[in-house]
Amino acid sequence: MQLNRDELLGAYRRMKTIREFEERLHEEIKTGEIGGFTHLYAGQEAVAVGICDQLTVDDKIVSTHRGHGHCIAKGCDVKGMMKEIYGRAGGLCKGRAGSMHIADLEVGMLGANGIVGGGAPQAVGAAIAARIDGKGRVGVTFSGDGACNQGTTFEAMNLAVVTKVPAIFVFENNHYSEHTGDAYAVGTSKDIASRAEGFGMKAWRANGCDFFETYAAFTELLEYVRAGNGPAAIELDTERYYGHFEGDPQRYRGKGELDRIRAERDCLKAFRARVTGAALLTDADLDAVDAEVLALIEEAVAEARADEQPDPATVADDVYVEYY
Amino acid sequence: MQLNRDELLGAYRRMKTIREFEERLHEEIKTGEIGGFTHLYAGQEAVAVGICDQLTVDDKIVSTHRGHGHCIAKGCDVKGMMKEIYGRAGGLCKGRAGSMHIADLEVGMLGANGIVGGGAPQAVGAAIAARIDGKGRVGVTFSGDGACNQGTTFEAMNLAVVTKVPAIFVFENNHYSEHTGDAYAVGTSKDIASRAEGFGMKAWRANGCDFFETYAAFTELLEYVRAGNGPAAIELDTERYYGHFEGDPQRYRGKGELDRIRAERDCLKAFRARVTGAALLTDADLDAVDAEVLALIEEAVAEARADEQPDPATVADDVYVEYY
Amino acid sequence: MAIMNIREAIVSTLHAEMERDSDIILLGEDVVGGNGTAGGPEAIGGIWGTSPGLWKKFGPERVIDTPISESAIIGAAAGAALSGKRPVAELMFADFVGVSLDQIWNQMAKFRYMFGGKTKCPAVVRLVYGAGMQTAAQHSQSVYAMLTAMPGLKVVLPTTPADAKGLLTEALRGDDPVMFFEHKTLYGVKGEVPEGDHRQRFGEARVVREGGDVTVVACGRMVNFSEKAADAVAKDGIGIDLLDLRTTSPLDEDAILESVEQTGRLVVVDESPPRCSLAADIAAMVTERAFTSLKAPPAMVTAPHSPIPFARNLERAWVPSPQKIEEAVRRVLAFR
Amino acid sequence: MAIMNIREAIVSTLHAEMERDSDIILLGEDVVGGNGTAGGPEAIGGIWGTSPGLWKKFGPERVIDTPISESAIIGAAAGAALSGKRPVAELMFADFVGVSLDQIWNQMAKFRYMFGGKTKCPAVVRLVYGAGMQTAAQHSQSVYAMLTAMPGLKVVLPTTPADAKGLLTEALRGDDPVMFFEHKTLYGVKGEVPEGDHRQRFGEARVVREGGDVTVVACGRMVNFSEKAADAVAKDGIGIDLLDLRTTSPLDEDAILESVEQTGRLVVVDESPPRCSLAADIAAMVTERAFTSLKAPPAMVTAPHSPIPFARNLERAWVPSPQKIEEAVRRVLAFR
Ligand SMILES: Cc1ncc(C[n+]2csc(CCOP(=O)(O)OP(=O)(O)O)c2C)c(N)n1
Ligand SMILES: Cc1ncc(C[n+]2csc(CCOP(=O)(O)OP(=O)(O)O)c2C)c(N)n1
Ligand SMILES: [Mg+2]
Ligand SMILES: [Mg+2]
Repeated sequence: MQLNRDELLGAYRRMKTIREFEERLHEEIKTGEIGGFTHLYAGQEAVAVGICDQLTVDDKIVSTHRGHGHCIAKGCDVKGMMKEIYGRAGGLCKGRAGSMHIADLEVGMLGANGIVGGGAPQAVGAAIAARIDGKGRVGVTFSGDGACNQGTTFEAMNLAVVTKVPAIFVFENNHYSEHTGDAYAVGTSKDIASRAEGFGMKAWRANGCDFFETYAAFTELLEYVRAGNGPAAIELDTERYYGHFEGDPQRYRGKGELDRIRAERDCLKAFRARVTGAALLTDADLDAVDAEVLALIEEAVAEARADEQPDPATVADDVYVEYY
Repeated sequence: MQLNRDELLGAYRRMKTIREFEERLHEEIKTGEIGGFTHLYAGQEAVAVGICDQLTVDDKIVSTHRGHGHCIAKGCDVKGMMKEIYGRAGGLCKGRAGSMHIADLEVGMLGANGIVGGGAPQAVGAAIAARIDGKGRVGVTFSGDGACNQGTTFEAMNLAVVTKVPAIFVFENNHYSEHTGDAYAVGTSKDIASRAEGFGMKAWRANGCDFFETYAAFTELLEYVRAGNGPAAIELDTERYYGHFEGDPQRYRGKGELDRIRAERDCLKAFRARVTGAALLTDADLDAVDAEVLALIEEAVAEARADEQPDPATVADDVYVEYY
Repeated sequence: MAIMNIREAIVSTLHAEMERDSDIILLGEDVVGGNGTAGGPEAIGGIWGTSPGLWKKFGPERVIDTPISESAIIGAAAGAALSGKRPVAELMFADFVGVSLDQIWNQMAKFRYMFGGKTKCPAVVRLVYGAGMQTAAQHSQSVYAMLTAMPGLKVVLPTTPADAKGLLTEALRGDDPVMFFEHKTLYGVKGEVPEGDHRQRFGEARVVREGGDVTVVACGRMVNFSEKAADAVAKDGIGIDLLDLRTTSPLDEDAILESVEQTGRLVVVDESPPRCSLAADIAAMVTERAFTSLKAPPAMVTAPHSPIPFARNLERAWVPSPQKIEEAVRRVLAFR
Repeated sequence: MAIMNIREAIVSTLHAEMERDSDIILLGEDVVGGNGTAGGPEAIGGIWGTSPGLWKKFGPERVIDTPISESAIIGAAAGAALSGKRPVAELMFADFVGVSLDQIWNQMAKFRYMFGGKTKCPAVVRLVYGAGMQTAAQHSQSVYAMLTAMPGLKVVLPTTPADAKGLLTEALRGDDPVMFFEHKTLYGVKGEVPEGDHRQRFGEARVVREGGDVTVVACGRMVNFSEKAADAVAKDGIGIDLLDLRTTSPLDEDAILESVEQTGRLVVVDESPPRCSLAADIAAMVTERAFTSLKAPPAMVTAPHSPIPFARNLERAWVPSPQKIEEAVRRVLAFR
């Protein structure tokens, strides 16, 4: 893998944008202005970016309840997202979606999903469409270690294998589904990916806190799938830095666990160390990105706060394209 | 495995009863007197009997749309079943169930099921109950090669592994789900059992047209599960002699396929050859059983035809135990 | 005009529309049939025979046999629809919404709204429904009320070959998710079908007959049963306005109200248990909007609050019968 | 009498009943919580905090954490119920009936009937439902109408701590499958709860207040909103008969009819879209059975025919408000 300077800067910018988006949301939520459930993606950035950076706008992704990272990585407008989470009229989905249902079909992001496992078959549908279109496009679904226990996820894997479509199953194993550990909830002889193998799918595994490892594994996988070999899966070992949702007291964590994963398993730190170590980028390059990103998030919040609320008279609009 | 004379005769009687029940139904259905869908079990008898003969009444089984064999093997009253299929008042379920929903909880038969995959989680529930009761009982689900693609079946396997309950997954691979072959519809790196292994379950495999092989494999499995080692699975290679349901023209079969499987893969013939060959039973012993069975089925049909129809005034009875 | 039955109308419409629009794809269990067998693809189609020849003509990329995985079937249709295709997903029995409801209700139906009106999900789900073939409790249900209740879905129930063509064409050219119900006892019903392009707008009830004394509203097989009841009371000079809803969502409220304003008497016939039913829906709507026109309380002819039994005579007792419809007509007429 | 909130009433009832009856078991996602983590079991319970201490007291065989597999959860409950246990299965959000409906509708609900009345399925499904917390389209729905429509199920919706105890106790001692709805905004509602054995029969509406001018029928959070409306109109001397249904299946038709026979005016309030709704169900039933008593058409106050939006003000516009109930009351009173 040879990423050029722009690609490296872009990847870093996207990971950093996700991180700061989430860190800032964590603060904003305390103000009480943001309602509903918000599930933060901080910690898992290398997965979303390592994967989406290799996709085109015509490749489709289907996301989860923890979708901000996938959205940003796939190219959703950050300000539109912030407004959406604030429930504003200018939100990416006019305030109807909130954190849990953000979608932007124009960038190939078919939707976050409040139903765990809900997206997996949809990615197979996107892959069915992609195969017909014949341009080597793929349909990607992100699933957590919890979501991999839903019947829909299994059915989707089987359907993808049977139909041999270019569907990709990305398992983000952050080791928790809500308050329960994967050690408890995932019945397996080995890991999640091995269940995909049980369906006859080729599977990759990588350290999801390492951008380069994730990127490289996915490069191989994507080449395999784009070449028409049928579906594939990848399991990424990753970490979430915050609670399941904002408000979670996280008493299930081990002592010092959060400090440890922040210290040892931080994709941003690892990225910086690697690219500066190899003299691909300088600290100054990255600091400049950091500053830009912080400014962007600052603006996004300011604009979201200033944006107007949706018009209540529109509450029942847009249920149908046409309803006679 | 040492089965004594009575056990051998009993096993043969049950297999033969299933076979003749089905062969006769195949004829009866042509009269037009039996409505709805009837899925015949003929050909798969060694599976139902090889397994249920090792269960007690307190062990529970959950069956499928192709349930007659499981019912008979688990001890349901054959005449009550025939009346049920005829939709008569004296049917095992008062004519409400028909072929597809026969149940008899008194013999631990929790129900045939019209929903493919519907029963698997229920067997896990029976196993949860069995573990609490602490008497080494098990919950068994039968699933076809088609049913093994339903999300519920996967969820049930995972739940059983996670909770380590004495649930047993019996996969009857008769190579067809309706008109589609398992070669097409089952995504797998190897076979159905290997998917159970992917969940971390111990799995057995056997020739489901051979009573003795099925019996022996299940003996091992049952010992393992009763000993508290958690769930297990077994895949049985078997054949169905009739169409998916009565009326199916079976154009998906290969040329001569039905003749071949009747000739080469008949559990009754194989049983007879084996026990007479080993001088455990004589042809006369078995012929006597055949005659008894034929008489029983004859009576069952006669009584079913003679039985009265349910009283239409009862159509809405028994929806609740109590509805105020 | 050609004479054909409902099954043929559906098959020929699928052929014609798939030819016209290469975005239309079909998926379901045994929609090809024979895959993975010695007989090979299309050795035999699905059990309802509603997709023959499609695989041969349009190939395996557009006509897709699936494993028994209804959630994945509907979910794949949803994802394909978001990706520019017009999928037709088949549920062999409508009762299987039990294993796939989330993808219908929480996914397909909600995308457009949740995503701020910026997308569409033009998927058609074909559901084979209804009692009358002794298919018992889990294969005989009429789940249209449940889906009618769900914002975002359109619910369609043809009762004639012409409408089967017109409504299916409309479904395939529209941009919203459509639940297309096919009554298993009606596939053989014959009738004239317009040649060429024939679209039947949703939300326009079919006036089956006009009689002026009592308004009878029905859908699906109950339309045919209501005709029998109308014939029976006609002998006594009683005239029925019979409306075949064609679609329950959208609902042709105007046609119903117009008739009730004349007759003052309403009977709603619904092949389903009574609670939160389409019968109640229509009776309540009419009462709210045409209260002063009503000369009698709207009567609801439904099945009892019970699952559907297997035995032939029990099933007959469960399904609303022409006799029960006739009784209801006479009851609302006798009301003073 | 102890003062506690609905959450506490549920937790204490579960503790008491599980102690009394060793056949009661509990299963669901995070009903223990902390399994497979450094914190260990019960490090933290489910997100609604309705099962603390149960695992510690009754052990892992009776209090079972499950993977995210709702079909398997409900199916396991069904199978355990057929095997002599009394399972309580938890759906973290009622919206998840989408991924588990078959086990509720085609399995649990139908066993007794299909099997000829020879069995029972005493399972309780706890469903957390309702809008008001900005949980948006897939986590806010009130699916009670869908389940009320299904023969074989009982549907229960407590609105007070006393009823939470009484109805849950009744559910756990009865022999039929019960859908026990807990409104997510009502957990904190406080009130007096009778000590000791307290069972509340199903099918007996609670008379919240008697006023004689208009009958208002509601359930869940809409009871509280209706009280506000009743307070508002009371200032103008208008008296409301307010009924809290407590259970929608069975339905206390008698209490509703009795009140309507006096008032002649009915408002039904329902936190759900209008089509095939509980509001329609009750309006139609009352019209059919008390037509001559009605002085005005029954009014239905429901949400619009749309999914539930996220934004706070949109969600407020979606949920039937005290104002809308008040308007409906005034409308039916003004009707001539
Ligand atoms: C069908 C369904 N069941 C349960 C939930 C509640 N829920 C939301 S997120 C979650 C845990 C998901 O875990 P995982 O898939 O590992 O994703 P993560 O939260 O770790 O990103 C649960 C149980 C849901 N939203 N949908
Ligand atoms: C959920 C569901 N989907 C589809 C069907 C229709 N159907 C009934 S049996 C069957 C095939 C089942 O195949 P398999 O599990 O191999 O069992 P077999 O018929 O071979 O015994 C299908 C598709 C059903 N009853 N339930
Ligand atoms: Mg996780
Ligand atoms: Mg099979």
